[in-house]
Amino acid sequence: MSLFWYLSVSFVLFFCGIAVMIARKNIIAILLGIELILNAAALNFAAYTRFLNQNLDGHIMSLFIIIIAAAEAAVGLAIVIRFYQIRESIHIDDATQLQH
Amino acid sequence: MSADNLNVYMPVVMLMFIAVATVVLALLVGKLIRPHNPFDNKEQAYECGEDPIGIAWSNFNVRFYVVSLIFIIFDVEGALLFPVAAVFKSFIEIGEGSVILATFALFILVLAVGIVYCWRKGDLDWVKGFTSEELQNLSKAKDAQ
Amino acid sequence: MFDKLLFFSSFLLTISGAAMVLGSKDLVRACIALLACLFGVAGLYATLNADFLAATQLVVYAGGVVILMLFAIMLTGGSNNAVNRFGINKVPSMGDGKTLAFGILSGAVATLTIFKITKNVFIDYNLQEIPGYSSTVEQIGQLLVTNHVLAFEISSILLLGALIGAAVIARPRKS
Amino acid sequence: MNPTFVTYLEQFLGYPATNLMAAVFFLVAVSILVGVMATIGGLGTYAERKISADIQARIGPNRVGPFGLLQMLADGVKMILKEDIIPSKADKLIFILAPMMAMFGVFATLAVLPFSSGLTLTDLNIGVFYVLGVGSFVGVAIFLGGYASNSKWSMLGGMRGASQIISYEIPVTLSILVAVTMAGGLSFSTLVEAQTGLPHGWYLFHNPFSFIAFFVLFIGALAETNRAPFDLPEAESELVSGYHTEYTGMRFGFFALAEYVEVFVVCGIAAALFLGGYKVPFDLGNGEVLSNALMNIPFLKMVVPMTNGTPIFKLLGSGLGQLLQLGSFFTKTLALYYVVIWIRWTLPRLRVDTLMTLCWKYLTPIALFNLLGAATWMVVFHGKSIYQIIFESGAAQAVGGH
Repeated sequence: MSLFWYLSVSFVLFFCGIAVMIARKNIIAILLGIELILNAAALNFAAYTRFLNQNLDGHIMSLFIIIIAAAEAAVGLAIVIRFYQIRESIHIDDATQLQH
Repeated sequence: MSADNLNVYMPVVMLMFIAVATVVLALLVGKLIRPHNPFDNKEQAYECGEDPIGIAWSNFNVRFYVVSLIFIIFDVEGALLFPVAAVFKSFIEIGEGSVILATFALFILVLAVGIVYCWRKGDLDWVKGFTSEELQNLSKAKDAQ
Repeated sequence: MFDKLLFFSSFLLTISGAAMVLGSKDLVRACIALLACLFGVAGLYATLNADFLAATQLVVYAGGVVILMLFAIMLTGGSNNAVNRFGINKVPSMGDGKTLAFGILSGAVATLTIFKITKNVFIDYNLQEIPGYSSTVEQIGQLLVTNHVLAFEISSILLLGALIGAAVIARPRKS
Repeated sequence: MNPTFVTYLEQFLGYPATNLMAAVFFLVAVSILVGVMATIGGLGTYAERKISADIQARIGPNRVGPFGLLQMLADGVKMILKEDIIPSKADKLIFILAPMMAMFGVFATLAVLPFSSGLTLTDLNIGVFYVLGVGSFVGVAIFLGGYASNSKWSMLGGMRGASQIISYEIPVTLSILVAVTMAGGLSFSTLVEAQTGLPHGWYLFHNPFSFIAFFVLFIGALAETNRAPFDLPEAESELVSGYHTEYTGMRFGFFALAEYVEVFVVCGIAAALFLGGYKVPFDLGNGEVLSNALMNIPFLKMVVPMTNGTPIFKLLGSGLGQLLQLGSFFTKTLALYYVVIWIRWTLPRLRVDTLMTLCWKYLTPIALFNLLGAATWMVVFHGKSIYQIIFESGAAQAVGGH
């Protein structure tokens, strides 16, 4: 398997992520899209490590991307839940005010 | 060659496949011999004999979320600690034990601060205890009745 | 032979999972599609000899993020279309044809832009497969406590910040 | 390259197996293993009923087959013959998917379980971590099973089950980290080979911290497999039957089978990490000791011509060694399995708030500081166990005194 295949998977993931982020009106669905984009980036790092250089710095990068994705999901969903407690909605168009 | 290396995943893939195939096969074989006689009352969700009211997909306690939130942070911590723990012994053998212990301990202690914070703020309590004021108010309300 | 099988099954799982996240009408099903997609990515990591990353992917996503998302979906009203007191759909539609078309268009533009930038990488480089390494766990562990020790320690502070911040935001309040 | 079941066979073949041969070997081994595991799962239900009967001074199943041993087959046939009901309001796709996912998560963990030094299907570098990763599918499956039924009981059971499983994963992970810190590797062969056959070299008795870690791991494993006293997701007195209230027939059967196999798997992991796993006392499992002993028996020497007889002895000794290792592993695992069932019929069920208190206020802090303590012990005593410190350094002093 050549690098091309891995990069093509990564492109598809990135494309789906961007499309989900823009097409959805539901905040949780948008967070799903962000997870896809972060995965595309992490996969790219691992693929470049395999094909371009032997040292594992790329894997460390992917590891930290996964960690940041988890932290992002935790804080993002906490904000969604708080927003739901205030407005009883998770429609992105309802999030128009910075304070309530 | 990488192809040889990947052979170690062969049983993993086979087990995953067989586990799913067993379920599908058993259900397909069962379909040939088991009775099939559905009617409305049978297909209702069980609610102690009453007709179900509303749907079950409704709001739940935020406690579930807070618990899973603390979980995911510690899960990620575990994922980061595993490779460090795996090299712990070899670092001791080359005489760098105190260095890696300091790294290890700092990482754990920083996260221990997190759990202490959540403990103090009551996020670890499943049922928030009542304060003495609230208890008094409750008993007053009871007396008024 | 087996490496190709592993690669293409993971490839199909990833691509179809991502497409289902994009196309699904139901939020919980989109979440399961995300799980399938991330599992496929873990398989791809395995074909890249990144065994530790594959397992981390499973531990963090399958065990953590997806459960967190499912909990968040249940806490924000499930996946029914009940209307709240403001007359707004509690769980809004997953987007209609218009937003979907716009999303796909802008996604294509963004992806192609990046494709254009990174094109040189796999045209100019003389790519050959580097022989696989035996174990990445020890090497990653060694890197984490030597070259990347600052990142390792700071990530604990990041996690602490995320824990405290999210706990403060999501904490149930007495009204 | 990691040792697998096929590399073990290659030693006897004398030449490396091709990919196709490896696939065939693996397929046979995997099929046998799945069959054995399904039987163990079935026998688990039988053992549960027999032991509970014993504890409550009853007889238990005794009608089908000798001692009621075929009861599990009768149960299986009954489950296949039962009508399969899917509630009309359920989410049908997820309803069908949930038991599959539970089976998937549990059976995939079998790939790295170290039955013996040769019969480990594949000894991945990431062994324990892989088990944690794949095992977390069970939590998702339980949540989805509860969600898809669209019944209030199921939903509550599913939410409780998922939050309980993920909560107790933290103490379990931290306790596994104690063993990893002491052995210096994640693969099961590293973890098991670092211990000895006799109890003084087990990680259970390595230092005080690992002693505590084993019990934290065991309690956490009970909760992760939803066994009593932590069987809140299926608490019949308050939640009807929990997340599988709406499941009938074989679909329920798969949830139950997955649970029993998972209990076996976590007992096996606890045995491998802290009780010496497949190690046999006096290094008998190695095979060389046994084959040397066999070669010295004069009777056999006469029967088998010595010229081409040596490989046979080697094969015989190795095979016997593997059998001893299997026996050692299964003895320890089944002993833990018995304790799990014993606990179920002894202790009352916890309340949901006490459950969370136990996990977050007791087990997690204990496990965290346990891990720190074990790491400090490793650095201060250079990885020596209590036994080594007391006896071997004492012996060295005695020698030095003379």
